[in-house]
Amino acid sequence: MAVSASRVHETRVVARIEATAGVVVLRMQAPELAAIARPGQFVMAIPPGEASAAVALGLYDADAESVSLLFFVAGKRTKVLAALRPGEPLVLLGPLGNGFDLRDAPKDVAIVAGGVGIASVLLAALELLRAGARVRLFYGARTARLLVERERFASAGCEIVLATDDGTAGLRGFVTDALASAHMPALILACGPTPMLRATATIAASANVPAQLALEETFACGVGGCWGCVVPLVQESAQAPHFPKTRDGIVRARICAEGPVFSASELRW
Amino acid sequence: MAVSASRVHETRVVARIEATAGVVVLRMQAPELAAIARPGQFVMAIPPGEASAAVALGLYDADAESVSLLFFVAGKRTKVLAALRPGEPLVLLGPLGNGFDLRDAPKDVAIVAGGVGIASVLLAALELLRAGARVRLFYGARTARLLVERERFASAGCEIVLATDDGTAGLRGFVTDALASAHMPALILACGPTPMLRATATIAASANVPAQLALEETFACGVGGCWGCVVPLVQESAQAPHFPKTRDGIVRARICAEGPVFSASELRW
Amino acid sequence: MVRPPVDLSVNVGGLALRYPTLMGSGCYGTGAEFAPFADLSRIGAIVLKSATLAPRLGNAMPRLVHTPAGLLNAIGLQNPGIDWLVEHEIAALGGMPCPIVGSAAGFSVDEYAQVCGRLDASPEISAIELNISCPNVASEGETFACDANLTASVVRAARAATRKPLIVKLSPNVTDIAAIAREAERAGADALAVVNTVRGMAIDVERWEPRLGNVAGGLSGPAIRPIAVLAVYEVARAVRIPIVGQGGIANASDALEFILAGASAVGIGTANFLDPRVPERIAVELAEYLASRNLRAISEIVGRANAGFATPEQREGDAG
Amino acid sequence: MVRPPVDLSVNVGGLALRYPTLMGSGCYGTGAEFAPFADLSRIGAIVLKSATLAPRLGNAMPRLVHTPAGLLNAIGLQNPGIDWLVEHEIAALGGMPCPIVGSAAGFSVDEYAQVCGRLDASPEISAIELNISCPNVASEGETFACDANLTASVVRAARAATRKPLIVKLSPNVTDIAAIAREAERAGADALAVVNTVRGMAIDVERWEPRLGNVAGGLSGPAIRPIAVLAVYEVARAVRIPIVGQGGIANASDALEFILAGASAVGIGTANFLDPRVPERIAVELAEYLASRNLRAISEIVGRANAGFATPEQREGDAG
Ligand SMILES: Cc1cc2nc3c(=O)[nH]c(=O)nc-3n(C[C@H](O)[C@H](O)[C@H](O)COP(=O)(O)OP(=O)(O)OC[C@H]3O[C@@H](n4cnc5c(N)ncnc54)[C@H](O)[C@@H]3O)c2cc1C
Ligand SMILES: Cc1cc2nc3c(=O)[nH]c(=O)nc-3n(C[C@H](O)[C@H](O)[C@H](O)COP(=O)(O)OP(=O)(O)OC[C@H]3O[C@@H](n4cnc5c(N)ncnc54)[C@H](O)[C@@H]3O)c2cc1C
Ligand SMILES: Cc1cc2nc3c(=O)[nH]c(=O)nc-3n(C[C@H](O)[C@H](O)[C@H](O)COP(=O)(O)O)c2cc1C
Ligand SMILES: Cc1cc2nc3c(=O)[nH]c(=O)nc-3n(C[C@H](O)[C@H](O)[C@H](O)COP(=O)(O)O)c2cc1C
Ligand code: FES
Ligand code: FES
Repeated sequence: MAVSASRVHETRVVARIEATAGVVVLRMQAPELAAIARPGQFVMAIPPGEASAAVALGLYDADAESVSLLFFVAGKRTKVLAALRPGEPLVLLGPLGNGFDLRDAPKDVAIVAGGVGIASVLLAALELLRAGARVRLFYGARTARLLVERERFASAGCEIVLATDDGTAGLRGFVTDALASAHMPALILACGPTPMLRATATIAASANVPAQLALEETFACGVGGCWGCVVPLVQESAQAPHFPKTRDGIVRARICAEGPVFSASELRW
Repeated sequence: MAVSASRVHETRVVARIEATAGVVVLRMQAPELAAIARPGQFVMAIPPGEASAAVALGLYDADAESVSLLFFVAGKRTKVLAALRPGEPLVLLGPLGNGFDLRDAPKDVAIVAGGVGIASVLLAALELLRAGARVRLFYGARTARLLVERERFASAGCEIVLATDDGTAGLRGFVTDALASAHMPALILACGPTPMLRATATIAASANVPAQLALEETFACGVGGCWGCVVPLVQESAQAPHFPKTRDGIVRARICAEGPVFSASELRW
Repeated sequence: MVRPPVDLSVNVGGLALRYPTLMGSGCYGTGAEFAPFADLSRIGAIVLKSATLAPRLGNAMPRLVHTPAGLLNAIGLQNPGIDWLVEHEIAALGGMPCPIVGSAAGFSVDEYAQVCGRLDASPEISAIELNISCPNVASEGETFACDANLTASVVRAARAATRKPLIVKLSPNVTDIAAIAREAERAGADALAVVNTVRGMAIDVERWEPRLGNVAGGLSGPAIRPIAVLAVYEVARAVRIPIVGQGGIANASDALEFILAGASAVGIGTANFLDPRVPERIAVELAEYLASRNLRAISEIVGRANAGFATPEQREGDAG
Repeated sequence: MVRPPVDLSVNVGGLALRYPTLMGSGCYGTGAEFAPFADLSRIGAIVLKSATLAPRLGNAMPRLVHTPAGLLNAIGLQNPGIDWLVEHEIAALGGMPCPIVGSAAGFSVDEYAQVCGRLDASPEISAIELNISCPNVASEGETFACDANLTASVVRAARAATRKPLIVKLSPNVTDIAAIAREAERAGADALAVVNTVRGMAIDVERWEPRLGNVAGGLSGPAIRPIAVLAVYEVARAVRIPIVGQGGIANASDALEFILAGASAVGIGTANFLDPRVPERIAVELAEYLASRNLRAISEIVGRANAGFATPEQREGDAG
C-alpha cells in the first residue's frame, strides 16, 4: 500500500482571466500535475479559508509547466476560488477520474459541450487535433455571452457549431439539435448537463456511433470514498468490475472513481 | 415611531492600509456617517458574502468625507473585511453606542489603550487636543510590532507611553503599571481587554480620578435587540434608568446599547 | 396589461399579516431597536423577547459565541418581568407599523398561564407565542417542548388564558417533533413555530472551560437550516394548523425552502444580526419569485414540495 | 535537554491507536482511496463504510447537498454486503499502516449480530463499530439509537457476537442522548462514537422538490460541531467507557473541544472532503499544543473542560 501523498499539488496561481462576468480561468504553476493529466480528468481544488468541501473542476488546459481551470461562479466555494489572484497558493488533488479514452480514436470526432462542460473537453480536442483528426465542437449555452473561450478552440483548429437558448448566437435551441442534423462523426465525446448528455446518447445510439459522456454530479470526496456520486450502469458493465452482482441487474458506480467518463452504452438512464 | 432606515450607510472603500501584518485600516467614503460620529462610538460592519453576523468595530478616524476602521484579523469575519479593496462596497450600520462623554472635559487626560482598543480612542484624543487638553496615550500590546498607528497619535499631539508584554517596546509589562506610576490626570479614558480595564478602574478609584471605560464583548445584534452583551452595573446607575429594580441590587445593562462606554464607578466588577 | 400585485399576506392561526415574515423572539428587541435600520412597515410582525412572570437577570456572561455559519446563545431569558414589560414597554408600542406578538415563557404551567393572561389583556398585542422550547434555562435540556404530556398541559393552560391567536414554539431537540406537534394542536394551539434553537456548546481550548457562561446554549443561523426545514416538513405532515418556519433563514431562497416544506410564514432571527435589511429584501424577492411564475399569492405554494417520505420499498433499487 | 516526545496514543475500549484520530465511517472508503492524498501511517484508524448482511444499492440520487458549513448526505448504506466485503475488500487491507475498524449496520438485531460475527472472524479487523444511528435508511427518523430498549438489545446481541472492541455509534437525533449512552454501556459497549449525522433536508426551490433522492439526510461538517460537542459533554458525564467524539472537526482546535469535553479520541469525516491532509495536520498540532503546555500525553486532558452544568440556583443572579 503506497503511503506517499503523491497526488497533492501545492500550486501557485500564475494568471487569472475573467472569460466573461462570472467565468474565471485560473492558470497554476503545476509541472508534475501537468505532466500526468489526461483529457477528461478532473481535480479537487481546495478553496482557501473555511469551506466544508473541495470543488471538483475539470482540467481545462495544460502545458509543460502549468494547468488551467475554467469555472463558473456558482456558489460559495467557486466564489472563493474566483477571488484568487496571481501569486496566491492553491492546493489541487489529482489528476482524478478515468478521462476520455482516446486510444485508437477515429479521425472524425464530434465534441458536445454545454455550459460548464466546456471546461472538460479542450484537452481532448487538442489531443485529437494533434493526432490529425477533424474535430467539430458543438457548443451550447443559455446566451451568447456565456459561450466562452471560443477563440481558444477555433485557433487550435476546431470547427465550431454554436447554439443558445435565446438565439443570441448560433442556432436557437439545444446544441444536440445541431448535432442531430449534422453529418455523423465516428466518435462523440460530450460533457454538460444531464438532459444534454441523454439527448447525445440517444443520437449516438440511433446513428450507431460510440459516445463517451463525462458526467457531473455534486461530489463530496471526489476520490471514491463516500459513494455520494453514483450512476446506474448495466450489470455487465466493464467499467465497474469490482461490484457484486445485484438482484435487479443494476450496478451503481461512482462517477468520481469509475468515471467521470462513461461509455453511453454502459449507462442505464 | 420612525421607520426610515436612516442609519444604514452604503459606503465604498477608498483606501486600505495594512498597519502591520494582520492589522488593517480601511477608509470609506461616508459623509453622512462622518458628520454624526462621536468619539467612542462604533459601527456594525456587514462582511460581504455569507457570514452569519456583522462585526462590531470602533469608529477609528473620521474627516468630513470619510470614516476609517482599524481592525485585527481575528477570525472569519474580519478576514473577509480584510480582503476588501478600494472601490468595493461595504455597508455600515451606525453610529452606535453612547461614546465617551467629553463635555466639560478637563485639560489633562490620560487615554489607556490595549490591543484593538487603540481603534476606539483616536477620535477622543483628537477632540481633546482640539479643545487644548494635554493628552497622554498609555498604549500596550503583546509586542512592538502590534503597537500600530503610533505616528498618527504622535503627530496629532499626544504624548505616548508604551508597554509590551515582551519588552520589545517601552515598559516590559502591563500598560496600567505605566499609568499607575505616572502623574495622575484629571480624567481617564480606556479601551482594551477586561483585565486592563479592571486595573485602570482600580487605579482611578484609588486616585479618585473619574474614568470612562469602553467595554468589549462578543456582540450579536449590536443594537440592543438580543441581550447578549450585558454587564452588571450598580443598581443606582444613571446609565440604565429603564430597568426594573432587582432583588439583589444588580442591573444588567447592554454594552452595545447603554454603553459601550461606562463610568468606572457604575460598573460592578 | 397591468399584472395584479402579488399577495404576500398570510393568516397565521388568526393573526393576519401583510408580509409572511415574523422577526424571531429574542432577536429583535421590541422592534424599536431596529427602527433606524429597517422599515418596520415592510415586515410581517415582531415577536417580542420572551417574558416571564418575575424579572430575570438571565445567565452569566459570555452569552454569545459565533460558530461556523451559526451563533450560539445563552441569554437565559433576561427580561424585566411581565408586569414591567406590559406597563413600560408594550404600552409604548402602540404606534408600531406592524403587529406585535407577545412571547410567554415560564417555569410552571401556572406561570405560563399568568403571563399569557397579562399579554391577553394588552391591546397592543395581536397574538401570543408560547415559548416552551428555550434551551437556556433548564439544566440539562429539559424543557416543556421535550415532553408530550408537559406540552399538552402547558398549551391547555395557555389556551384557557387567552383568546388571541396562540402560536406554540417547538424545540428541535427531540426524538420525534411531529408527536409533540400533534399534542400542541390537540391542546388548542392555533399555529406552531418550528423551530427554536438547537442545543449546542463550545469550549475554550486555551482556558479549558465552556465558552458560554451557561455551559450549553442554543444554536441558530444558517448552520441549522437543514435541520429546521426537515422539522417543518415533518410537522406539516402531522398537523393541520399553520406553521411559522424558522431556523437559519437569510434570504428568499431559504424562506422558500420552509414555505415549500409546509410553513405558512417564516421567522427571521439571526439574519437580522448580519443585516437588518434581510426581512424586507426577502419580501421583495418573494414577490418577484411569485410574479415570475405567474403565481398570485404566497399562500398558493405552501407545502408544495412536501410529498412525504419514501418507504424503503418505494426507494429505487434500495436492496441489491 | 531533550524533551520527551509527546504521547498521542490512546486506547479506545481495547483498540490501541498511535494517533487519536479515526477516519469516520462512510467518509474514507476502505482507506485505499485516500492513500494518494494522505499518509495513512499518521492516522489513528480507518473506520470502514458500514456494511449490511445483504448487498445494498443505496438511495436514489442525488445523495449529497452542500449546505452552509455543512454537508447533507443520504447514501443509504450502499455496500456490497458483508460477505463480499470480507472476501474481496477487507482481505486486501492486510498491509494497511493503521488499524481497520469494521462498521456493522442492519435492519434487525439478528442482522447486526451476523454482520458482527463476520467482522469478528476477519483478522484484518481490529475493532467493530456498531452503526445504530444511520439516519438514511429508515423512513421517518426511527433508528435503533433513538430508543433505549432497541439500543440495549442490539448492543447485547453484537456483544455476544464479538470479542473485539465494540464501539457503539450514537445518534444526536434524540431528546436525551445520555440515557441512550447509559443503555449502550450497560449492554456491553467498550466505547461510544458520539455522534452520527444530524437529520436534515434541503429543498430545491426551482423544482419544488427535496434535493436529496431520499428526501431527508444526515447533516455533517462544521455546522454541527456545537451540537456534537455538547453531546460528548453530556455522554461523558453519563458513562465511564471511552468516547470517540465526532461531528464537524476540521482542525486541532476543534478536536481539542471534543477531547476537553470528554472524548478520548476524535472521528474525522467530512473534513477529509475539504482536505485529506487534515487528520495528519491535527495530529501534528495536537502534539505542539501539548508540548507548549508541558503536557506529556493527550490522555491527560480528556474531559478537562467538563465540570458539569450549573443548577439554576448556582447561576449568577439568575433570578432578579
Ligand atoms: C467531475 C466534475 C467536474 C467539474 N468541472 C467543472 C468545471 O471545470 N468548471 C465548473 O465551473 N464547474 C465544474 N463542475 C461543477 C462544480 O464542481 C460545481 O458547480 C460546484 O458545486 C461549485 O461549488 P460552489 O460551492 O461554488 O457552488 P454550490 O454551492 O455547490 O452550488 C452549485 C450549484 O448548486 C445549485 N444549488 C445551490 N443551492 C441550491 C438550492 N438551494 N436549490 C437548488 N440548487 C441549488 C445551483 O445550481 C448552483 O449553481 C464539475 C463537477 C464535477 C462533478
Ligand atoms: C464595541 C466594540 C468595538 C470593537 N471595535 C473593534 C475594532 O475597532 N477593531 C477590532 O479589531 N476589533 C474590534 N472589536 C472586536 C471585534 O468585533 C471582534 O474581534 C470580532 O469578533 C471579530 O470577528 P471575527 O469573525 O473576525 O472573529 P471571531 O471568529 O468572532 O473571533 C474573535 C476572537 O474570538 C476568539 N475565539 C474564536 N474562536 C475561539 C475558540 N474556539 N475558543 C476560544 N476563543 C475563540 C479569539 O480570541 C478570536 O480572536 C470590537 C468589539 C466591540 C464589542
Ligand atoms: C440571541 C437570541 C435570543 C433568542 N431568544 C429567544 C427568546 O427569548 N424566545 C424564543 O422563543 N426564542 C428565542 N430565540 C430563538 C429565535 O427566535 C429563533 O427561533 C432561532 O434563533 C432560530 O431562528 P434563526 O436561525 O433565524 O435565528 C433566540 C435566538 C437568539 C439567537
Ligand atoms: C457521505 C457520508 C457518509 C457516511 N456514512 C456513514 C456510514 O456508513 N456509517 C456511519 O456510521 N456513519 C456514516 N457517516 C457519518 C460519519 O461517520 C460521521 O459520524 C459524521 O459525518 C459526523 O462527523 P463529520 O462532521 O466529521 O463528518 C457518513 C457521513 C458522511 C458525510
Ligand atoms: S464523490 Fe465521494 S465517491 Fe464520488
Ligand atoms: S449585542 Fe445584542 S443587545 Fe448587545
